[in-house]
Amino acid sequence: MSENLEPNVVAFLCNWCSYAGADLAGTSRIEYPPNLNVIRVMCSGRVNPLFVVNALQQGADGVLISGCHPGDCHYMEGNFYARRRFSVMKELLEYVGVDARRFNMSWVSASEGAKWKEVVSGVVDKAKEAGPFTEFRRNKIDW
Amino acid sequence: MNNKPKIGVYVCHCGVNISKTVDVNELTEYAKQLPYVEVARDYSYMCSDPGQLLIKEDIKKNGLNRVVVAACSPRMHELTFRRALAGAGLNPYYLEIANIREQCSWVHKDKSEGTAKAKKLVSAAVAKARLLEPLQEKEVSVEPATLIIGGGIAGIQAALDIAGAGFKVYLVEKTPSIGGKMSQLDKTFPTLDCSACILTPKMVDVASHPNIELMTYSQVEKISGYVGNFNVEVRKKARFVDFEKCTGCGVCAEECRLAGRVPSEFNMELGNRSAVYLPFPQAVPAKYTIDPQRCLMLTRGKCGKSPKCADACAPGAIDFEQKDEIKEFKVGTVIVATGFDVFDAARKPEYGYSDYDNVLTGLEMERLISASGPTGGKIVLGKGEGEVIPRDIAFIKCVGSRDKSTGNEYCSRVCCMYTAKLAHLVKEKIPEANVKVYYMDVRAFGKGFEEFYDRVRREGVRYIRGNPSEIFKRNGKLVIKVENTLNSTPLEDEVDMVVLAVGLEPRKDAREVIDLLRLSQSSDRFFLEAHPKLAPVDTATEGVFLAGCAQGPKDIPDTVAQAKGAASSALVLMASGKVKVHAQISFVNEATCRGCGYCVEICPYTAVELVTVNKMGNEVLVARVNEALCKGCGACAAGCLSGSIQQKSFMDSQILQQIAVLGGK
Amino acid sequence: MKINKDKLADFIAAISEQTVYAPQKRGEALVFAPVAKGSNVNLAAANTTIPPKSVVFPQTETLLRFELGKTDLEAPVQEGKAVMLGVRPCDARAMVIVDNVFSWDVDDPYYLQKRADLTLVGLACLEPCVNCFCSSVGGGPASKEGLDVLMTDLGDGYLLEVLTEKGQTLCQSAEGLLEESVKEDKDAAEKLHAAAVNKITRQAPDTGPIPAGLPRLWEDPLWAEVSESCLGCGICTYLCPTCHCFDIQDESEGCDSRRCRTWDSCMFPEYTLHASGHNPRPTRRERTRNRINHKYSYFVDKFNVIACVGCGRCINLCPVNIDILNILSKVGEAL
Amino acid sequence: MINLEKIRDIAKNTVSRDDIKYLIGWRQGTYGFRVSPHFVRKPEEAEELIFSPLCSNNLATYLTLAEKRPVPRGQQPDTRKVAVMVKGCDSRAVVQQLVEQGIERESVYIIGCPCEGVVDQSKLEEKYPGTFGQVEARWENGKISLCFPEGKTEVVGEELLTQKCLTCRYPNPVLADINLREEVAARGNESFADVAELEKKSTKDKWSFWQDKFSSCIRCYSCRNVCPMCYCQECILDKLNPTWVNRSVNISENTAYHLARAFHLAGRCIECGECERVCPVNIPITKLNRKLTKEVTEKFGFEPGVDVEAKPPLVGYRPDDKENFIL
Repeated sequence: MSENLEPNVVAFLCNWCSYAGADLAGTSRIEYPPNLNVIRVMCSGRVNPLFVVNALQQGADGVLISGCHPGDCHYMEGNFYARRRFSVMKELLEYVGVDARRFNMSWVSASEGAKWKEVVSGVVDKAKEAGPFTEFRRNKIDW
Repeated sequence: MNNKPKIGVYVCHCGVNISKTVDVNELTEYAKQLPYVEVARDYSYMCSDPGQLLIKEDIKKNGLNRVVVAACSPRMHELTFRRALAGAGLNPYYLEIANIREQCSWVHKDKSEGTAKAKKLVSAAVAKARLLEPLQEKEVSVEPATLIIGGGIAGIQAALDIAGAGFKVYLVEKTPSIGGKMSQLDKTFPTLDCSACILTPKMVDVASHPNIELMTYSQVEKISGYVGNFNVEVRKKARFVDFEKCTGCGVCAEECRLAGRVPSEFNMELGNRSAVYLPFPQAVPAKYTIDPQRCLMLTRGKCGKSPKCADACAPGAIDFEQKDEIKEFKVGTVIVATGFDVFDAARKPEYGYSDYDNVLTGLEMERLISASGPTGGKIVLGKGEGEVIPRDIAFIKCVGSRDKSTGNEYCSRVCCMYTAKLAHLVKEKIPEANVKVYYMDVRAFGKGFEEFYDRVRREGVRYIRGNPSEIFKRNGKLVIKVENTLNSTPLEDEVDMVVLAVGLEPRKDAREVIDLLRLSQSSDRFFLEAHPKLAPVDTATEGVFLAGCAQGPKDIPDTVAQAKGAASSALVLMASGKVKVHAQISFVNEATCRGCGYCVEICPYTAVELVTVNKMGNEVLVARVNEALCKGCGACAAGCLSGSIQQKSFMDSQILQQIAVLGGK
Repeated sequence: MKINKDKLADFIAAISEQTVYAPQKRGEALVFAPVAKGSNVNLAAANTTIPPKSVVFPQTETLLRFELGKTDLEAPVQEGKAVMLGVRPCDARAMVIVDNVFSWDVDDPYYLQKRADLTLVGLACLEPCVNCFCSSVGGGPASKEGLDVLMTDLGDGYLLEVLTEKGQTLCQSAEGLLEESVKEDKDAAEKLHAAAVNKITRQAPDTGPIPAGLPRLWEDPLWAEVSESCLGCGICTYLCPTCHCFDIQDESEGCDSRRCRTWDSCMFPEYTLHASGHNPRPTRRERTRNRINHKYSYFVDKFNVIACVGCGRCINLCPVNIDILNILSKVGEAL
Repeated sequence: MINLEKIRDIAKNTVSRDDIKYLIGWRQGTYGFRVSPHFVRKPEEAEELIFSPLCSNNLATYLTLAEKRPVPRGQQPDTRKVAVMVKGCDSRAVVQQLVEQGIERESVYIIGCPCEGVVDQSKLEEKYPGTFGQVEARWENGKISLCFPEGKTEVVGEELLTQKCLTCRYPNPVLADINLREEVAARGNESFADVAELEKKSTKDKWSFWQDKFSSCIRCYSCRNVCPMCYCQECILDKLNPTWVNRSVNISENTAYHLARAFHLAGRCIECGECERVCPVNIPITKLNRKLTKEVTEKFGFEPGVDVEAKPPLVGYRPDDKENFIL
């Protein structure tokens, strides 16, 4: 596992802005690294902060949450709740010694295919710098 | 029913769109050995009929109870495949889509990488599919009525179409008259027919149509509810003129003490009106309105001995006591046709719009040229004695368009042609005038546009390629500093008059509409359509449609076309009379709910409430979801500490399965 | 035999072809952990926070390995000789008591294999702690039950009493380091043992009538009384050397899966929660009652021994001072 | 000055009322310095009540811990009030429980106990090992005097107080129906110095610090069960479908457990410190909770358990919340 230097990033995207933005990047054939896999939710407000803990525990080297720009949430407020929850979760993670580069949050709108590429590349690079996050992985040692 | 998962996986080649970067055979073989996968097939176009037939047959033959389609974005074909499932008698929500096109094959080059990622996406989809549950789509009835916000040509056209189809229309216009910007234009390009002549009949039709309730000088205050059942509150501002009694004779305006002393918005403040006024002669409704900011009675409480308008009004329509009224009604659909603002030329100080009277905007020029305008159609500078006819007239294009410095990167699409039109009209009225047009590019893309552009040049209008850097005054004349980029010579042209071809901008009050209807904006700040190609008049909010420049700059024919599009989209809903509401909504496990009310606080739609239930003889609070109001955002689910409130199709259990696969190496 | 304290490290080294477990710090807790280079063994401190049962009955143990969607299984029974150094007599007795459970109807290979592989080197308690009451539940600070060797701290060194074959073989493997003990050492040890017994401050009430009597107190108000302040946490049971309840769970990562057993506690509501939602032990009252009954009645009926060795852990660490001796005396009064 | 007579009289009057189910207070424990919760139903039981520097237990926990037994058909549930003795910190728990509707105001009778700080059990037992006989303690002008059964009296100072008491800003209950003594002066003010200190460490050091602590966790859930804010019918961490944290006990699951536990207390922890006190393996749990308290205080200007009307920070938002952490 750990010798795999290609980072693995799990991303949670809201259906209306960020997922659409990622689709747009696809439609516009904008190339970016394949190390990031997307889970589609209806709203960034749906993303339970414990998902992040779980993703890291499952073996993700980095996590990204992306939603609509403030004020653009399809559900009006979802991304505001997400912003609060994750501003706290981020602090908690860093406090227990999880490398800050492993947790990321972004606003990507349906029209920002190019920005999506920037975000992905950035997040993947950071995860790469931080290195494989083996310490927290559900270890099979006692298996 | 025995619900042990029997999953079918269907890998789409999408021609070569997917297969060129993803080894579809390898992917299919991989899918075959995933747990609970019964069959896995690949096909050139899954969305095609034969593709869908594959799925349907497998469902029937192999008794599949879950389907995973590895193809394009769910935003593209989720519905298509749901229908396929339903067609084969399987609940449409037993479908999970792995997006291996937009987010895999189209964004990666290396085939092995692409294939590897596709495998992960598919196996995550399979993992989630295992836990999918059947959902019921509820239907709600659609109120057979439409609210149209904005009474410009877009709103008018949409209103006429919908009313013509026999449905009720509430047309709400902010200003005292419908007609919008089009009513201010003189002629229309490229055909040069008179704007008023083609618009007025439509305005009259609107006023007289039995199905249309016209609310001018009114504003939408509140819209609640959901598709098919919007509750609308409209504020009808006090006109201080009794709508029924007013005959539109106009005596009041003549008598008004401020007659000719109030700048007229319609004439771009080049001309004046009274405090009690009709915006323009052909205004609809032909009912007078008292301007509360100007009227002496309303501002100071007295107007001479007694207000002359009131004295003069035979039917006694003047009523200074009139109050705003709130009108509430229910509609099934909404069309947003709020139009645009013209770019404020003062934001390009280098062009001296705020410094020099003889620097005008396009729309001001329209009024100047218009026979119904302040000068009766004479192109003149100055007033009375000082009145002179300009000889050298310059047009500057792309003012506030295609210009990062103003934040407007987009092309306003009409300026090229209205410049050509105005140039032509100038030539027509002042044949000896020499007219120059300073341009970056000429975009004459529409029907008859290029021909018209040629014609105008043949008429002697000179096109100079260059973006003026500055306009200043030198001994009474305006000097345009510009570089002719075709022969790269710097010029300082002296002219009498400059017309700035200002672009189109989102309305300043767009925010109000956004908050009203939860619309979103595209990067150009115009309202965002649901899909740029396939749903250009729909919005993210079901039952709400866009028409005209509210969605982006357009000329009249495009606006009318889009208005008709919006009208037909609204009609589709109203004609069918019912619409399916979200199935992927939240639900509460009352057994574990602790009734803390966090979800109630969080829900943006007040769809969750706390109710008292009896648990084994004890009265306890639990949350409950109103299914009609829930929009399925899931914010409550993420906020619930005990995981007692969940969102169907996006349950913790399902998402955790995806995480397990995508997180794992 | 005896060994000088400064030889202890060499002794451990000498027997280290076996895994040697000894009290060490993990976090803030004292636990039995395998001795590795540089780990500092602490025999001096009082009893370990977590009882040595964790070595033969780990808190988490894999029973089966399998792959999702496949049918072949693997049952990994861990083998390998091990020595437990410095285990207290009460905890050693506890193991003997728990042995009953894992062998009475079917033999539990996971547990029994580890037990068979394990040599217990005990250390007599010369400084019993406040809540020790081993002497009143059939044990004692120098009880030999279940031990293969008993060590007694004589200050400069330890006296080693070899009690079994296993103990014998163990000592042989470290012969060079051991010296013959003399009579004085034995006498000194005897004295210390006797002194230790007198240092024990707390006594359980006469346990004689309790096993038979408890069932009669089924509906007695005392249970509500003693359980009212209970938080329903797992401290008393997890840290009890004789508590042996476990839960079996399947865990998977992607397709790799395992069936594992983990410690469970009868003080948790989930412990008896039925799938139907019905819970035969709905409140902490029933759970506390069960805990006492199990130790002092059911177990005695079945194996004729009290499932409590008086180590005092549950008293020391109960956050709300629920004191098993207090409960027992209430039981005594009620009978 | 504590007047036990007065306290007991108040208790007696309270439990004699028809609308009071029972009163929760403290009594001397079974040995040494221990104190245990005391449920008073009859006036005579009030005689055992104490209030002293040894009364660490946050009794507000029992308001939400109380099991709702099934009510047989035809019978009415007992809706009488529960009277509870609360110190300053404990009272904040009651407030937060009210905010979350875990309890109703009319279902509790709050007896406020202005508190000069409680003693750290472990520090005491370290200082006086092997103390078996019941020790009584009382506050004496800023110091604490301990009376041992054999008659000996010892006076100790602040060094024996728990950490939370040294920085306590709410020694007096923020909400009470009756106070059983005059108000006392606040001892410290919150600086989160301990948190800041840990924050300064390198990522690596922070990780190894916490991993070392979490490694010894046996998941007895005492930290959760003792918490007055943890009263879900079924804790999400006990759920099996879905399973957020595996039952298996290893460093990874333990870390996940403590992260989830701490996060769920963000903006809700009222710093009574019970979680840390009860931990059998001495994990510095409040260090985690206080970090989150620090964040909600600094980011959202929110302080849990002081205002019954206040909306918990994570179920609200301000459009202009800081988002400097967003890419």
